[in-house]
Amino acid sequence: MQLSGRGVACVRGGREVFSGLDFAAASGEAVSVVGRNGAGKTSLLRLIAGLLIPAGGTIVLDGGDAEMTLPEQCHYLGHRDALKPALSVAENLAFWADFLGGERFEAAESLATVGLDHATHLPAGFLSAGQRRRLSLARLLTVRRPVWLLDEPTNALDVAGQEMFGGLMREHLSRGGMIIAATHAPLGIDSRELRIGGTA
Amino acid sequence: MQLSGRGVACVRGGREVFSGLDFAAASGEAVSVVGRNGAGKTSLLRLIAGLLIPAGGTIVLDGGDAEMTLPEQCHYLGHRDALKPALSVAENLAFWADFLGGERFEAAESLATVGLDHATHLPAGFLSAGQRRRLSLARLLTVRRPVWLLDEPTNALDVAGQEMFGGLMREHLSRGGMIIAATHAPLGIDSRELRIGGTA
Amino acid sequence: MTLIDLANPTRFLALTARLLPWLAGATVILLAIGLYQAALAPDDYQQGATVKIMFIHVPNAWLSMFVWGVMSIASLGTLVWRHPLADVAAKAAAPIGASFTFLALLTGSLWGRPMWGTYWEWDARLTSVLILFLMYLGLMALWRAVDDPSRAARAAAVLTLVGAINLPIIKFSVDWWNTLHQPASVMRMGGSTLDKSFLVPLLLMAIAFTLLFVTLHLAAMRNEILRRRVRSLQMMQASRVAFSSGAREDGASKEVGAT
Amino acid sequence: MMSLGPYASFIVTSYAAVALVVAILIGWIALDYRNQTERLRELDRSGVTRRSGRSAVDAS
Amino acid sequence: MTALAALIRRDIRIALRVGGGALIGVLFFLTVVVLMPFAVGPDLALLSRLGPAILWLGALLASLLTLDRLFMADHEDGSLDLITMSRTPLELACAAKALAHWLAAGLPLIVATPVLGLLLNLDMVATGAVALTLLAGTPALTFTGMIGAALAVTLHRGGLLMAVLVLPLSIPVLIFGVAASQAVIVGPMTFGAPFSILCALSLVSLVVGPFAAAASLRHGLD
Amino acid sequence: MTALAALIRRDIRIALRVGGGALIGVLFFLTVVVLMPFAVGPDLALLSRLGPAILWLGALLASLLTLDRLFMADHEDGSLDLITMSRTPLELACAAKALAHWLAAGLPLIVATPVLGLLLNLDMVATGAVALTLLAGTPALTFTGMIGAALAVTLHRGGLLMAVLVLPLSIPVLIFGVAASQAVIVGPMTFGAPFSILCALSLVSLVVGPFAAAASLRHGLD
Ligand code: HEM
Ligand SMILES: Nc1ncnc2c1ncn2[C@@H]1O[C@H](COP(=O)(O)OP(=O)(O)OP(=O)(O)O)[C@@H](O)[C@H]1O
Ligand SMILES: Nc1ncnc2c1ncn2[C@@H]1O[C@H](COP(=O)(O)OP(=O)(O)OP(=O)(O)O)[C@@H](O)[C@H]1O
Ligand SMILES: [Mg+2]
Ligand SMILES: [Mg+2]
Repeated sequence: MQLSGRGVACVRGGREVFSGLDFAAASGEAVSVVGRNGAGKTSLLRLIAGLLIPAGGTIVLDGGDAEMTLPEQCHYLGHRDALKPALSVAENLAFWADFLGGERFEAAESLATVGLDHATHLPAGFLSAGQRRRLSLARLLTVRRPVWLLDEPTNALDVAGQEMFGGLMREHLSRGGMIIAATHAPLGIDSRELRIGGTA
Repeated sequence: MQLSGRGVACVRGGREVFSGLDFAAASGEAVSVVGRNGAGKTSLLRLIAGLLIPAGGTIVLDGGDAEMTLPEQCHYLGHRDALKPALSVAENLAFWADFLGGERFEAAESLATVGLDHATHLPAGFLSAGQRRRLSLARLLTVRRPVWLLDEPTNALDVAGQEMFGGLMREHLSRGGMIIAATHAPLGIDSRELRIGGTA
Repeated sequence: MTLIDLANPTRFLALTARLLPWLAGATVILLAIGLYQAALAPDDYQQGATVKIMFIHVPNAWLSMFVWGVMSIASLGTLVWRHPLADVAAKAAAPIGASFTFLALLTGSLWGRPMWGTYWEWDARLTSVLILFLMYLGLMALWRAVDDPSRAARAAAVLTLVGAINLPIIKFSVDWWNTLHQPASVMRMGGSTLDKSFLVPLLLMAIAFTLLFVTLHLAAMRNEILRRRVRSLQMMQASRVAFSSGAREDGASKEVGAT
Repeated sequence: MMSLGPYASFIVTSYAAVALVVAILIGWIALDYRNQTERLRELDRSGVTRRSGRSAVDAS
Repeated sequence: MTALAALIRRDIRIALRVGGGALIGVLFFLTVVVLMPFAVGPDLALLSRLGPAILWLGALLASLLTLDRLFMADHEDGSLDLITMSRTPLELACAAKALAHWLAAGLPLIVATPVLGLLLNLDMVATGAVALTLLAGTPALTFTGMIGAALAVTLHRGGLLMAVLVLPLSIPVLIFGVAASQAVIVGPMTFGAPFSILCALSLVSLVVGPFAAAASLRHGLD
Repeated sequence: MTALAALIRRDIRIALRVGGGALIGVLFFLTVVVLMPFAVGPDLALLSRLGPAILWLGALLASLLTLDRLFMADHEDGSLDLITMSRTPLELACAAKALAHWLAAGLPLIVATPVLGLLLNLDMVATGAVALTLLAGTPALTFTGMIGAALAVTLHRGGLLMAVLVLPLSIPVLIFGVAASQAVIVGPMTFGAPFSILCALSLVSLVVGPFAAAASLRHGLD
């Protein structure tokens, strides 16, 4: 499985963010997207996720499930965590598991993995910043997708949480998954660096 | 000037988060609040800012402006950045400067300091995560307040931004200011550690 | 001359600059002939001299629908073919179409007073035209409210296409519901029932107003293209100021405007 | 002079209204054109050029 | 299918929790119905004549008041991103959301109509007719309103602009809904003609709404 | 003072940009006025009798449609935290926000009344009377509605619940507003009595509204 972009260009709000960007990632490989604030890291992840339309170039996934589009094979973990404060932790997770469909894992187990098993029945609105992030991570575990697109995933995680997350990423890669992560902090795993917009 | 809390207790959503917490910070001193996810770091900052009411104990600022309450002498920089996407960067900053009042600095200069002078007339909705964070920092510079309450302030900042921010904090301390920051990452300045809820 | 050639705004400006005087001339001449013929037309045995209102009411009413039709096609151009001039065309047409609709409503109610004894009646034809007018206004409001033209264009296109459902309702409302308004007599299956002495000036006026629309539309499109050029140049100027202050080391904000 | 019958005022009003609205449309479009070209010329004077390198006012 | 069912279940659950449950919906209509006599004046004959209009306005209001957040809330918390990316076609997801909205906001009104009819001095037959027209017509209000909700997200605009764009589309629904109910109450028209048009409008909006909303969301990606 | 002025300026600016300008407000009322005859039936005499009620309902609608986001938006983006912490008393800040809301959503209606009056077949005097009552009464709608908006934030609830809380409070305003306008149009009551009650209601709400809203926001801190 190989994800590759050729000459990708991005325009937002009528202004060109970057252009002529080439990148590639293979199964079991992590790419960390780096660059200064406003360079276009988030934009690149959203382009891959199909949430922005490229102003030029192409992004293709070779060797994935031929029946599915690229976005359908991606998990996108952005700044906004897609949680409903009125629903409980378990309900939030169960909804995404049902809605996203496909191969899936025990929700209760994923909650235990990310250390939220004591909060299963709390409303998501009661969670602290780091706990919300952990709940988002549980979504990645419950529904299997080969490509993970992570936007500053370690934000708000405590030290133990970052270690736990490092373990999850390594496991995902070892199963043949692929990770594209935009970060300013070290990711905690071996990764290839993709720099956008010159040195910071 | 001395900020001190005695036996502070916090209850959220009917559950006790922490209790019997003592802390103190003096002029020119930075305290970094640490603890695992959900320990109550954000809650403590909100207690100091008067945005939560303590379930027990007292928090007082000695030697500040006697005419003003503690929250009125604080800057609070939380996860939510108090920016209106429909207004331009300059309008957002100008509003907070006018509304918060008191001693203040050239808005344009603060924008230049945080590296946003090229984006003055962009709507705030166009900014990237790090750019929004920088705009929030500009608010701290434009309006002078002795106490800074910062919740994971380096989130989303790039490496250059973190350095810039370290400089700003050092300058604030050297002018006799005080910083209470909740963080998981090192703050980049000398600081006293206040641990909540046991070791992570 | 193909649609592809027109895709280049600069070429479009050049072409229309040459075309516009001729169009304007033709409009004026036809309008003059039409008005003259209308003045010569005899009084109707039922409606008396008020039938003269027909010569402006009907062309305006037709155009109010025609313009929305043009906008709908332009909207398809925006959404499906992403033709660069499509949203310019749609945006420029809206105020003109709204004016025609307003005039159809106004002349209609001025005609209604002597004919039906009332300026306004909530019947299907009148109501559906009023809805058309409100939708024109809504579209114009949408264009004004959103400063990013491409974003506004796509939203407006969706709304225009949805609103196009109103067109057949206007057209056939007189057949589907028995209303005060008269049924179609010119554009109907099986030929016109109108007398020639009315038909000729009416058709002349209709053609004249259509030409008027084409002229105004092309001119308004030119303005719109220029407005976008101004906008993108101003944004370029803004970012150039930023470069000179040394905030950015690379050209991270190249402008990508309409032209 | 043709006779317009008892409803002359209605007929005249409708023709006048059409003339007025069309005049306003034409006036607005002409004014808009003047404004835009003026702003383009100003931008040109301040040295902003289009990417194609042509002059900003190069409308044709 | 499970995906759509999950979406509908979630949206209803949130609507009931955040909106305060179906009871609030009924309470809202009750307030509107109680309000009208004050606005119009306490004339019972006039009131029963206006009865269907008042109930229909209540329905329109309820959908306007809640619809503009239909997609906005999902957009703001990032759910919409995941919904767009998912295997479920966006059109179906939009339809599911609208259906959930109708179940949570439209259905309670219809259930409450008999009670409200009493307050408005409507007899049994008239109440039944109004309830039937509401059942046939409120889906059209929701499904056309959805277009406005999608535009609100695309344009980053809300409030009155949305109402201005949506209201013209809902006028026909209102006309025929009220006309059909009036036909039963005062005659002389038949109930059938406007009612079948109402049903036709609902059917058209069931198709056009999701497509237009999905198109608008897709083209407004950002 | 500069603080309050800044708050008012900001809120108006956002309302105009996001809502699409004051013109949208007028367009909204136009649509509501156009809508009513459909609901009520095309009877000109009835319409002109209902005219004031329709205009008042339009005003109520516009405030309901926009009010529930009054504090919610500031709460969601964290602005409300900073406003609460600031030196400006929360009561004054609330009043300033309500004033800005009234300027952006209430005033356009009053300005547009003459045009709308024409459509509703109202004569000059009646139109003037309605405009006057709206001028005196719409502040009361905004300032009582504000209490509901504050409760919506405190309770983390929105939508219909808000409307249910606010509507009963606005009923008296509506009654006396319509009564005063009707007095001018059909008699036999005098204009003065209901009008002065309307003014009194507005004055009371100008005081009670900000205090109640601020109290609710303070107790809802979280
Ligand atoms: C505000 C009121 C009115 C509106 C909105 C209105 C609207 C329209 C529209 C949209 C059409 C074009 C329909 C089509 O192409 O099939 C039309 C045509 C026409 N209208 Fe009106 N109308 C109004 C009042 C009147 C009145 C009062 C009269 C005369 C008694 C009248 C006479 C006609 C005639 C003769 C046609 C041409 C029909 C044909 O030959 O197809 N209209 N009107
Ligand atoms: N709005 C709320 N209502 C009820 N309980 C809450 C609320 N916000 C947080 N809590 C609870 O209070 C506790 C402390 O939360 P807080 O946000 O202070 O943690 P934190 O130390 O900042 O964590 P993090 O490192 O994840 O930011 C958590 O257990 C959380 O579940
Ligand atoms: N919604 C938007 N509309 C218009 N322009 C935008 C929008 N979002 C971002 N931009 C612009 O696009 C550029 C890239 O933004 P992006 O969010 O991709 O940056 P980033 O690399 O993720 O930055 P950060 O490190 O701050 O997260 C920025 O210059 C920003 O101003
Ligand atoms: Mg980013
Ligand atoms: Mg926290």
